Amino acid sequence: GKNNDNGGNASPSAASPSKAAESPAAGKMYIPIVSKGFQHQFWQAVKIGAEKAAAELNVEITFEGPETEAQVDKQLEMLQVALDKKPTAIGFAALDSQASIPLLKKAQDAKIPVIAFDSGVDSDIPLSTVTTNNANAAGIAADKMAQLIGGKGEVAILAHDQTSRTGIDRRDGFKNRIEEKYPDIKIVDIQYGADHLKATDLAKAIMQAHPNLKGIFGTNEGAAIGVINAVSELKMEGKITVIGYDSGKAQIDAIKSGLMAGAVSQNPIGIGYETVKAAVAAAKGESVEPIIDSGFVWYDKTNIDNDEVKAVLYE
Amino acid sequence: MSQTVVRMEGIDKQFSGVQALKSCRFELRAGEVHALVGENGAGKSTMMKILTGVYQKDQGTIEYEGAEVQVPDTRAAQKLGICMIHQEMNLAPDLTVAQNIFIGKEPRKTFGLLLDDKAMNKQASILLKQMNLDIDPTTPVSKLTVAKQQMVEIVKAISYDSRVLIMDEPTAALSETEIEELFRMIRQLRQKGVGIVYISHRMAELKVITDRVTVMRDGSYIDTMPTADITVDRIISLMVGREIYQPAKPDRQSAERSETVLEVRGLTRKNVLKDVNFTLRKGEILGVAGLVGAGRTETARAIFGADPIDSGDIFVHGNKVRINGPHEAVKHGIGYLTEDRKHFGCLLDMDVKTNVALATLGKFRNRAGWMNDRRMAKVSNDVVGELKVKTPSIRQNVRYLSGGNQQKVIIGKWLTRDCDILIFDEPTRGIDIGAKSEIYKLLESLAASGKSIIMISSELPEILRLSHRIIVMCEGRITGELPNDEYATQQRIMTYATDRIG
Amino acid sequence: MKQATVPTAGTDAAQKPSIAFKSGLQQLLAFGSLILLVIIFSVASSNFFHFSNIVGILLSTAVIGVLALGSTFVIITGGIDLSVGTVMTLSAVMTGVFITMWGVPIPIGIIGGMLTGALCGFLSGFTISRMGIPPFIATLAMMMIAKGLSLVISDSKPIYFTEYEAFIKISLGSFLGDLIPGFDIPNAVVVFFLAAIVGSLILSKTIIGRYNFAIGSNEEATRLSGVNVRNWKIVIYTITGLFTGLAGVLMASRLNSAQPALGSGYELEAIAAVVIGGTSLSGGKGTIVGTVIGALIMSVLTNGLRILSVKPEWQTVVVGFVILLAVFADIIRRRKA
Amino acid sequence: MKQATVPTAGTDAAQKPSIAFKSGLQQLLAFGSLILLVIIFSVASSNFFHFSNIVGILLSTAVIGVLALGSTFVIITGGIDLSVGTVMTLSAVMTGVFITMWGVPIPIGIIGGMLTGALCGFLSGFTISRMGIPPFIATLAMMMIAKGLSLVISDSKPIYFTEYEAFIKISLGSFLGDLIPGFDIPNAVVVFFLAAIVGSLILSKTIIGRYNFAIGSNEEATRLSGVNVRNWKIVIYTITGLFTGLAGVLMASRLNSAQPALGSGYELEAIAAVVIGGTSLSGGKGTIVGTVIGALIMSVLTNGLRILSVKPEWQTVVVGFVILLAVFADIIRRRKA
Ligand SMILES: Nc1ncnc2c1ncn2[C@@H]1O[C@H](COP(=O)(O)OP(=O)(O)OP(=O)(O)O)[C@@H](O)[C@H]1O
Ligand SMILES: Nc1ncnc2c1ncn2[C@@H]1O[C@H](COP(=O)(O)OP(=O)(O)OP(=O)(O)O)[C@@H](O)[C@H]1O
Ligand SMILES: [Mg+2]
Ligand SMILES: [Mg+2]
Repeated sequence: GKNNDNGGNASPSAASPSKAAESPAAGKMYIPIVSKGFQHQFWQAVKIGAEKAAAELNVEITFEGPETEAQVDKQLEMLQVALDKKPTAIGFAALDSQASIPLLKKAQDAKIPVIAFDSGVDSDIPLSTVTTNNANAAGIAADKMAQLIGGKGEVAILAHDQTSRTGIDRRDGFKNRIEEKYPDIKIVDIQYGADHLKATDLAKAIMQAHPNLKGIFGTNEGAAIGVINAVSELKMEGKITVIGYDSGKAQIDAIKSGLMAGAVSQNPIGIGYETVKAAVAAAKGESVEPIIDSGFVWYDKTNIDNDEVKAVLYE
Repeated sequence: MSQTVVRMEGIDKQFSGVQALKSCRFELRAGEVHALVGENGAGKSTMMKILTGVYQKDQGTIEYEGAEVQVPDTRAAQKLGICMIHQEMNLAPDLTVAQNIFIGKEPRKTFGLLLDDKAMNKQASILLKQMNLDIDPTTPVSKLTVAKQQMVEIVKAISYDSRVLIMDEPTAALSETEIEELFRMIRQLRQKGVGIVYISHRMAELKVITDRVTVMRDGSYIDTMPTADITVDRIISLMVGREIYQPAKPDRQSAERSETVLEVRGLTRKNVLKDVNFTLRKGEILGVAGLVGAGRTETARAIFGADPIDSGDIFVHGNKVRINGPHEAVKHGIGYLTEDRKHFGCLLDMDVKTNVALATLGKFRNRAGWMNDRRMAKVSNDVVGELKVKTPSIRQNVRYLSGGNQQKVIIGKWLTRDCDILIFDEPTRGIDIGAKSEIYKLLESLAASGKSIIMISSELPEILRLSHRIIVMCEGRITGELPNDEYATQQRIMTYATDRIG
Repeated sequence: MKQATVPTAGTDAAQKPSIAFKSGLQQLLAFGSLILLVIIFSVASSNFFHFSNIVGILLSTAVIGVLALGSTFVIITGGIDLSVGTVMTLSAVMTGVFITMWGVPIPIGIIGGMLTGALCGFLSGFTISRMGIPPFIATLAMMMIAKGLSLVISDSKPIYFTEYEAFIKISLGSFLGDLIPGFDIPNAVVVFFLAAIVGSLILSKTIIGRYNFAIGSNEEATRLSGVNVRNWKIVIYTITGLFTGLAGVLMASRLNSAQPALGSGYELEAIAAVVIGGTSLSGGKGTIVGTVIGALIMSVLTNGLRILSVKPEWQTVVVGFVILLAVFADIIRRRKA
Repeated sequence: MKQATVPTAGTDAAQKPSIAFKSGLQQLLAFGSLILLVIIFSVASSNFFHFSNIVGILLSTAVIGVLALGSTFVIITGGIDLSVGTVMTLSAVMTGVFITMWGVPIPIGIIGGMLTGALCGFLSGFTISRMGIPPFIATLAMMMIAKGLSLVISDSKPIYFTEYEAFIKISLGSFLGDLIPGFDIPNAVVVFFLAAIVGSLILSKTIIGRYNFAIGSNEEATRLSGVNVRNWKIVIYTITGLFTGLAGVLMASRLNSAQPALGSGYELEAIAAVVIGGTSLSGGKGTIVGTVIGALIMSVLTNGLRILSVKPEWQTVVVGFVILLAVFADIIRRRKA
């Protein structure tokens, strides 16, 4: 409802940032956040965090991202538009670490501070990068998997995307950790499921193809839910160890009910919050940390109700 | 005198700038066959489409059985008992005969929820029997010959129990025997008191089947009179408002000794052509007669490479040629004017210039490969002048030309290509008497200038009038060949045309 | 003598049995491809031909299959519906809104979801037949509108049905399994086959189906026969929408949630299934059985390739080739016929 | 008397000037919509009508615009090409392979990328005209095959051109800016307009264009006029492929990388641009100018909505409505004509 008004009578709100740029003291700061997506839960949670910081710091933000994480070009167009709105600062989660560099140079020339989030850019233009190490987090998932299946057996990865940074990092983080540390565990299949429905059918096929499968790692909410659905549809509860990534109501429920052993979650709300906070600081000319680690948690039945875990999870 | 069922008065109709009808009128009595005649574009179809609710009149009144009525759509017309068999084929080819006949009034069962196909097929076969047609009602229409499709349309129209039946050129696709059958049906209906509007360009039919004639010209009503009281020549002059060229029989000797330009040997195509052999000489018009479905079009298409053949040889100027498609046929100097002008003949939405140049576009390129529009315009202007095509300019879309002029444009296309051998498939189908005679003139002058012509026609008078030599086909075979001398009569041709095996 | 007046009667009569045979053959061809695929995969992997995997294939066919059933109708009219993917999602979202937010009883919520689909279909049909917008464009616009609205209405969040156990049963329960122990065919599969039967009845036994073929075969002739083509087209698009809505309900129930960002691209899969099943994109020809088989071919293929652990990028390539082959085989058959 | 024998001559003559006028009006209508959008957005936001934003709009039109140019050709034949999105990607990937892996000189790599697109177009054209597969299906299959192959060839990783500065210049350099200081129009935009001019010349001045319209207007009549329609269709699909390949090169250069997963769904945007530009999906009618305007309308709209910070989900809805409106306006105009 509120944001809607934002779009509806946009002329005043669009006018204010430009004024803000001219005389920061006069109006609110305007910080567009160009994300990797907006439809998925993870990005919605980032948005919540960003909005929270915006409210606290009394700045105005907009949040947008392309439909899929493949649309590098659309994201660049969004970044371009964001720059043309003469913002005070920009938050940017690059889909591709290099493609955006020419535009970021433009931002630099225009003296618009850029804060990178989620994953970095191959450039020193962003004053700060708010991120978690996806590969490390996936490594933790691998350790947990190994522990839960007793250090040997077949496992599979159901990744959410074949080409996006997050998809690759999580897949490879898991895979490399298994290959390095657990010689008796074999990754028998890696498949990619784009949405919840496709992921469900995919996970079922993986389980059919590998009757001895002991565990599956789903690399985002959609993939993890797909695995959970598959396990319950095939009535394999307890026979397959499911490890997920991200949070969301369905995963939290599944962990509570025991369907899922546990999951790694980044702190998307924290990412959004820290990004806006750093952007405001940078705009005010304060110094910001070059890397802000927003952290991640491993959560399972045992710790899901802990406050520090709860703070990271989103429904 | 029987009572008047339909009276249309002061009908005006305008199509985006074209005044198709100008305070036109028409009257139909119960139990009469009323001919509606006029040149192409005179407004006959439009007038009847207004009566059946396809178009809405701009002005005027329609009275039905004495009371003024509005006809907002075809359904309303059907309810009144007015039904029309349209000029263009109006069946759904993927549906069966019965489904087509009963479209819009399907028998239902189970509280009207489900279709009762059994009842439908039964009723359909009764209707077909009544009309003496041996067609299985469950056959898909696409499997029927054109003639039978036409019959099915008639049965469909009759099935509405109409008081008024409009037939827009029902015989255009029929040949003599089918026409006889159609006339039998018409007489049967007339007996029952149905009023029939009969639109046709075939003047000879009027005397045979119609009771009165209404003549239209240029969107206006000219006159109505009893057929018995008037000569065909008078009708024609009312229609066109001028004299018509009546061609004499050709000079048959001229082509006798000239060289053979095309020879066809053993042309065979599964189910449609069986061992077709004939020759064509320089400067000759070879008439091809036969009933509808005899395989004449198939022969032409096979020679032209439009359809693949199973076996047989074609010799052009004595050389054996292999023709794998129309693009190869034209290389050997063969041109083909299709029987279906609108669908296969011209690009309706493109202008005269493009249509004339279509077969020869490659010639209109300059060295850089650019199209030379000026030369194209010049050539098509020449064609328009030479063939007397009535068009405001060569930029006019062919859609807006009358049928005869469309046909001339297509002829112009092949003349531009400079083909030695021209195959004309029903060159005068749906063309008014004035345009017809001009096309006859054209064919004769083409032959005189050394072109060789195969002319397929279902109108025997036309064949007899123009051909030097006649071949007759039946069921995919050539059943007879005769020189067009005093012994060549309609009777003899019909004997060959019905010369079936067994 | 009769022979003389009806010249080709002989050939027509002779053709008839062969037509019936051919139409059998058509089903046989697609069905044959399906069997062939099943055999190939069964030989290639011992894990393929298992009850649970077959059930899995059937279940994965259900949603896309119901979409394809709906698409069959518009495709037979010679039209197309590009919006089925996102309208399915919108229907799922609306089902979620009805049941979880408005708290209506589940059956009414389901009907509401289906009617959402029907409404979208109605609107597409309206723009097509009343405003004269070509189906491709009208449904492309509807696709975008439905996509956006799904996100707007759900506030870009999934709507969960966790508290509505009964709703989940619609897809994943098995009343057949309750009747016959061990025969655990999920309800979604049963619903799919029931929908196919209903669709088949509509197409072959009702006036809607008759006009559907008539319009696809020759729209102008149908109109001139006094059929209100414009209205019937709206009806037909509405039916497609109704099936699409059903697919949305099935999907929501299967995922236990309405996922607002899902559905783009499903329309092409549905159309592919319809065409593989022998329905012609130019209209006038098609069967529901064909579509069912087409949808099964698609999901057997996807499942089989996954069971064989073919790399996903190669899976796409193989599916592309199979679509080409299937349609080409159909064309060859027709050319011969 | 002449009046009587040449009934429609007078009226036709009267029509003629109005026809010419109308054809002007057609361009005017689409162009008018474009201007209207620009005015609306300029009024609504002070950030819209700035040089850098206008350049941004032009730049974002370039890739999709070139795709749309290519699509115009097949659409005028009455066909469709659903593969342009993924073939564009495949061309980008192949450009990357040629330049960065095989180390061929940049210009040759670019030609290689364009020829990749042309080859895909050729294959689509071949399956359509030789195997008789409907364009929708043939190009759907090509879409999947190209999508899979892009991933296979690139090993699912972007291919970077970082070491090839000159390559990036193709899109983002500005030789106009070098000539006229301050006039920094990126080369991609110039390439787009050049491509439009070339396309327009092909369509209006060469025999390919003539056959293109003739086939779209009445394929069978064209064939029966002795035109080798099958071969010309292959040529036309190949041209579409060539433009698609060019779009791929532009995309790669703009992103400084070949992104192998990009491109799905772009075909629909391209088709929408073509149709908004007044080209008819049923073939025989269309202009390149229209397509350019259509593509600009699409990107002005997207950009404007973003400038106004309209929520992305509402953006989709609005674009859907605008497509409907634009096509409807065109239909109304034609009906009046
Ligand atoms: N739908 C239409 N739109 C525009 N003009 C039309 C339309 N239908 C008919 N006309 C025009 O109206 C006039 C009368 O056409 P109509 O079809 O009634 O002629 P007709 O007498 O039936 O000719 P024919 O003998 O060739 O069938 C012609 O000039 C024709 O071009
Ligand atoms: N589509 C078809 N399917 C099956 N048989 C066909 C088909 N078209 C034509 N035929 C058959 O081919 C034979 C020859 O038809 P063709 O059209 O060549 O006849 P024609 O003598 O040219 O008649 P017309 O006067 O209609 O041109 C007929 O027996 C007809 O039944
Ligand atoms: Mg007429
Ligand atoms: Mg014929």
